Amino acid sequence: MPSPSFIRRKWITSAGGKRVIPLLLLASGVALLALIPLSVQSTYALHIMILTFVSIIMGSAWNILGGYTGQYSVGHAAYFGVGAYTTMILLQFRHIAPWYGMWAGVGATIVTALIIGSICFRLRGPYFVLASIAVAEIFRVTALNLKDLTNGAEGILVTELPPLKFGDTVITDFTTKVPFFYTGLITALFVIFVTRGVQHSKLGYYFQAIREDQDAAHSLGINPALYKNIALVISAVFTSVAGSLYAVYVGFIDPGTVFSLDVSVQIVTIAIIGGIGTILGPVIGAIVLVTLSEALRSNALTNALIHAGLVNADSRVGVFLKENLSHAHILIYGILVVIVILFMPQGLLGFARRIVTRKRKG
Amino acid sequence: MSIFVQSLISGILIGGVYALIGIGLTIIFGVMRVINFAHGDLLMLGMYATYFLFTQFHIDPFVSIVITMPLMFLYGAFLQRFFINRVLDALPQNQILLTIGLGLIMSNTVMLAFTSDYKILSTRYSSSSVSLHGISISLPLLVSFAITTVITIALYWFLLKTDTGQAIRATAQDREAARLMGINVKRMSIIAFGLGSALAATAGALISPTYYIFPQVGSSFTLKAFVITVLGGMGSVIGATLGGILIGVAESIGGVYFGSGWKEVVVFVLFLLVLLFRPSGLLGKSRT
Amino acid sequence: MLDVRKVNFAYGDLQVLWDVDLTVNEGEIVTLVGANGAGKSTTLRNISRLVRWSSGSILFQGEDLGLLQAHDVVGRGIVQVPEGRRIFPEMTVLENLRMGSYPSGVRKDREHNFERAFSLFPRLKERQKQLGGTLSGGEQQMLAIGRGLMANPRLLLLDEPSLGLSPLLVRSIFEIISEINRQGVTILLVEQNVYQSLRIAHRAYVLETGRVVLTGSGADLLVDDHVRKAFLGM
Amino acid sequence: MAILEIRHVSKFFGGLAANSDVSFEVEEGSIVGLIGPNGAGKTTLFNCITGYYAPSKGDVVFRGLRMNGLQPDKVCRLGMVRTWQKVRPLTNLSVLENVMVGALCRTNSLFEARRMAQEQLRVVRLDQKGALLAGALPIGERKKLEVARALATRPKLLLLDEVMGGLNPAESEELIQLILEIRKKGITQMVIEHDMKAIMRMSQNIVVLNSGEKLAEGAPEEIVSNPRVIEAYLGAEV
Amino acid sequence: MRAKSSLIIALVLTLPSFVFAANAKVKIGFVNSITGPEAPIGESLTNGVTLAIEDLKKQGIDVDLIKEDDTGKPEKSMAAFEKLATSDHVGGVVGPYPSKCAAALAKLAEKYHVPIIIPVASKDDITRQGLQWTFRLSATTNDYATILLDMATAFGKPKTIAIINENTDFGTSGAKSAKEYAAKKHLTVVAEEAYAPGSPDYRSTLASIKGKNPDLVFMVSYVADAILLMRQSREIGLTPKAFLGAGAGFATEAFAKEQDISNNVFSSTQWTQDVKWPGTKEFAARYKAQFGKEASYHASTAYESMVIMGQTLAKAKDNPARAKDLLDKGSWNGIMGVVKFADYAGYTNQNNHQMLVEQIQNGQRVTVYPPAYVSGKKAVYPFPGWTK
Repeated sequence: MPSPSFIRRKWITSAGGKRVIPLLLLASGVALLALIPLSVQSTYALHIMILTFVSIIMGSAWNILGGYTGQYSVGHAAYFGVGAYTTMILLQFRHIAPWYGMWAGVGATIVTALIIGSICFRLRGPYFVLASIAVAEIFRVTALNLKDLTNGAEGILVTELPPLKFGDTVITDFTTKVPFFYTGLITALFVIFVTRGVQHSKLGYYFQAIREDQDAAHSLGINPALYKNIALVISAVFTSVAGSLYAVYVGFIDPGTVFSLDVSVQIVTIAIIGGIGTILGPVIGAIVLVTLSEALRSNALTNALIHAGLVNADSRVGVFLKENLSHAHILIYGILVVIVILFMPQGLLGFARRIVTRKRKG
Repeated sequence: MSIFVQSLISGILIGGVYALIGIGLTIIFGVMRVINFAHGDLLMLGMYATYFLFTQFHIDPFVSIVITMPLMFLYGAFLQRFFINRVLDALPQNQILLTIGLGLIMSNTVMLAFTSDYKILSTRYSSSSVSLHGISISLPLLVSFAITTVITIALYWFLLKTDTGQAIRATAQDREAARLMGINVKRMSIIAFGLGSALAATAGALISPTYYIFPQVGSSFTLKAFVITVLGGMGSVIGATLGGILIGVAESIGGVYFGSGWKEVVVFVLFLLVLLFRPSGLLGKSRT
Repeated sequence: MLDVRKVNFAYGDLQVLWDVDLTVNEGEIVTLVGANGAGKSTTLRNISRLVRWSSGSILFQGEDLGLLQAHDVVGRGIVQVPEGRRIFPEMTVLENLRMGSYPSGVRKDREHNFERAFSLFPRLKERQKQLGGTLSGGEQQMLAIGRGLMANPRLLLLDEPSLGLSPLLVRSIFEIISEINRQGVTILLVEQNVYQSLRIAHRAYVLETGRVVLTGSGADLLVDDHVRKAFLGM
Repeated sequence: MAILEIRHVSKFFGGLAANSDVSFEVEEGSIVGLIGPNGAGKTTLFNCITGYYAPSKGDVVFRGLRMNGLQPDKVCRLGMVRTWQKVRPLTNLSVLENVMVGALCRTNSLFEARRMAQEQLRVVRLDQKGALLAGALPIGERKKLEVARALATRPKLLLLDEVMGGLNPAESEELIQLILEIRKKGITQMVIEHDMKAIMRMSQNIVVLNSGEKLAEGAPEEIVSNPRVIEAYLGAEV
Repeated sequence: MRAKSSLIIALVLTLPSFVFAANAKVKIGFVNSITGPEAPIGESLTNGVTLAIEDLKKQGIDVDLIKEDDTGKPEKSMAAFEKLATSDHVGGVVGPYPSKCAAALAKLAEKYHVPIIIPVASKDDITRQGLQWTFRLSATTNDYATILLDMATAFGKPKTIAIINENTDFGTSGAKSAKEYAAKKHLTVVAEEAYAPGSPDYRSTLASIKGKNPDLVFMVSYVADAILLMRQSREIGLTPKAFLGAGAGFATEAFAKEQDISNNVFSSTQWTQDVKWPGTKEFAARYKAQFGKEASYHASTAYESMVIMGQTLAKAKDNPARAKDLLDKGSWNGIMGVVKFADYAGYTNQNNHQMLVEQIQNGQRVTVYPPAYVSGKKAVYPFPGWTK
């Protein structure tokens, strides 16, 4: 009997088929993005975009392990945190600039990932999920308790970033958001291209074969343990870079902000809401989630209503919306997540694709 | 030595409550194969129900269980009927995200209704204790342990002796064979989730006289419930009972000998070790 | 009693049954024979409503089973003993039997049905406290049949009851099937043990790749060349 | 010359013997049929041979190499590949990609793998369907896909587990022809099959398992007239 | 934006400045933890700010208050500040509560030249970075510990101390300060326990502390765990000479109400209801009437911060740069006593706030230290033991 799930999972893309027009679109899109800091004056908008880039990196990184290889880790906070902490510890206590420290973070993450992989990949299904959570929690509690190394719960606050120099020329001193914008943009694009590269390589086929059927893959000469670990390392490295970027940008980390289950869940949410196993899914997920949660947080809805003159700011409705929507934004967020899962199990991208195909057919 | 005994006893007593949380999760997992990330939030709802009944109607927290339990059973049944049942065949990560979303909805709804203030439920006996040979035992904890024991025994009786209870176990062991016995497995799922919710809520009610209540209280219990369930073997009720007590004791003793900060590490390392060397849990049968 | 008319069924896009027609009359033993994958089990699964056919109809005593759910079908008196026994491994023999009489209509006869199961399979009585998963294959098969009888079936669907049993056990299983039939239970049997099943069957259907290709009395088919060819390649 | 030797292989699960003391040899270039009633231990034996289980006792020797304990991926790289009784297509990959995954066992170049895959698809006559998702194929074509995917790993020995199960006579016939073609290419095959007609036509040697033990071995004509085989397969005439 | 604001500065400077013009309109951002784990305390801050807005209105200052939730996360806090500074163009910002958020915003304030008054985030480092646009009203974490030990050594001659703290920023740094200061005061630290908040059972920890028989038990924790710790201390019969609570949870009404366990516990605090600072009593009464609970120091600091920001911006005509100068130079005397943002001991723009110690006496929170602020009732020391 064929697994009935295949009908539902068709949306997960498989490799193949190069198209020129999307590439052109992509190139012009990237060019436009790169021009943003020159034209957009609002640093608020830049801030949101930087956070979006970090989210894209996180979601795409998870996607390589979760989406392509089918290993649903809910413990990616471990890698995010290891990256963030290594960078910040080196910066704060050893005065090593973050663009070097980041690589140390990557190194530490690779070691971490291999250890975690050797433990967790012995398990499958729900056991793997729970083990990944447990590992991340161990990291969080350890970071809390290793006060000498991590400064414990007090966290690490970085007040000044050394300028990035090439020889004696200062390239940027990181006083504005623009360098962070470009760093984020370039890294995000890099992750997307790596994902694309992986998808169109032997590695990608092997990952997907493991996702589809580990035993069948094994019989075709694929060593599942090896390739799962490769996927994990790639995924963890990018997550670690996202962590470093976040830490340097925000300037403060503590175990609760970088190692918590919330971070892991957030990472998974980005990928799933967007659509896993696709290059663009996590990108869409990140854009939608960051924008949406910021819009909800800042009560953009009420402001828009007031601005449009539909609701008077001082009327009872206006006051009610102002007071309550700001309290309810996580509630609304939760409701949206539930709606997406129930009605768009393939994520936004999958949903959009289905509508397009349906239209074409109809 | 007396510190050891003290920790052991308080560990066992608190472990009883943990056991209830774990049993609830294990029943849900056993029947549905869904990891319920909203389990702690169900517990939180139980706490608020207890708090509400206590402050509004002056019903003793331990007595209010008779109201909270059936209420939360119905709530859990509702969740299963309208939400969880829809994703039973879905990808596991979607199931997880759904329960996470439901948890967010629960905790934030409660926050809107009750504000995010810490609520303290103070009864006459909240801080009283009995002393035995220099070992002090919290009275409310003792009572809650007794109630836990009664509920657990009642639950065993239900699962082992009644038709519905056996049908739930049958559904957990072989869903299709259960259908062939004329068991309505959808209804069993609803009962199982209701039961899981009711047990989580009861655990919430039982610790509310000695604990505190706020909308986000659930998350740490969700994690704890995972550990307990895996430790005992996912789907094994006896395992969850033992797992709960084991975690209670491990935390308590770990707190003394490794320091309070590291006791969580002790628990999670224990958890990983079990996952690695006995992934089916201490008492779980290995499943293929 | 049971009327399967032009039933088509597909798993996803894979069609397994093609216009299957078969009837079972009250008091009969009817056997379905055919190669693996011919659609025998799938036919039973449709009758039990574990799955739903895409076209055609299945009537039981005039009632359209398509309107019922699996658990209702059991309440009507159609009980399937599934392939591979599907014993609840972590329940005792007694509990497994009890589950057999889960439908509310048959609980009152539980004691009587225990007696019937134990008299057919004295072995089960000895083992009643033992966990289902620890029984031997033969015992599990007995338990599966015993469990099926607990629901006062009027039509018993048996899916490969002799699978994996030693020849001696196979013989006694078939004897017991005949005995159950003598007690008034109609039986629809799926078997790969062609000789034995045809021997006890009143009538039989031969399925090939989801189609009924041959039908007749058990005795006739037993000597039918086609059957011999189909299953031994002679 | 024997390409595969099964020497006194036993496999226990708990106390239960799924295979006990099975021994036989597979001649290079031949087709060996493995038959027996359900639950006789045929698939378990396949699993022991291809590395999914380590035999509890005895040895599996492939081209002079003791294979016990080698993981399936190593076994595949050494030139022994199996198909599955219940087909296991990589459902969300295309037909071509499924076969490419097999071919990637022998090459790192996607281009080369694609070429090899197309070649194998032509062999099983699925070359027109390469772009379809594997999950969308009907059962007969899925079986062929599985064979193509296995062939793409360039095996010396191909183990086919009930490759004709659930097929209609025309489809079975097609597969029989396919298996005979494969033999012509010098690839040894071991086939689990219920369709006796097919087994008789294809095999040079037949091994019969019953209750985990080897019941008989021999040429097709011998097997079909062996009373013990008739008893095991059709049920004893008491 | 910078060009625009310098234009405004020019305008302001050339025009004769009407200080306190009738119905001055000012725009203030308020970054607070409305949701998330810090929400319970965020609520106190919101309430304090609500009262401040009312009072400012009475003074003829119309505040266009823009509330932003930071959910207790630094990056959200930053987003809120970016929005306030660049799209809402506020004159100044009050908040946020968690130290990690405050630390992040302090840097942004510097970047955008928008003054921020931090009411009660207590991490020392925040005002130790030489930042010119960040002002802090409350005393720092360090002070929570020192005032208590000062008091304990003034009242008696304790020799040993046990430190219990929750494993959070506030808890860890509070414990660190206590340890350092204990050494100065020649107290031996016999036990140090950092626990993860939210565990229902601290009995084993407390039992092992009891075994060491310390004179002082110093605790840092929020309200829920404060009650839990004291309940379980009572259960196991831990009886030191004094229970010292470093603010937060111990200085709350909820804790005080638990008379069985809260009686005679000391707590350091930024503010008490009976302290002789102008307007304290009225504020406390109004707060209680309006919100149905007692005001905490979180509420009073938020209130005072908002009042200061409102008045300053009114004077500065909603001009951030001018407001910053006014904050630098100004001095206020309200419910938090005299407030002056000064540079001292490595701090920049830090109000050298006088910490207080309150003791809970039969459910009442009474100011008992320093002597100058005592309003009547005397401290009970040593701890007389548990009531049965």
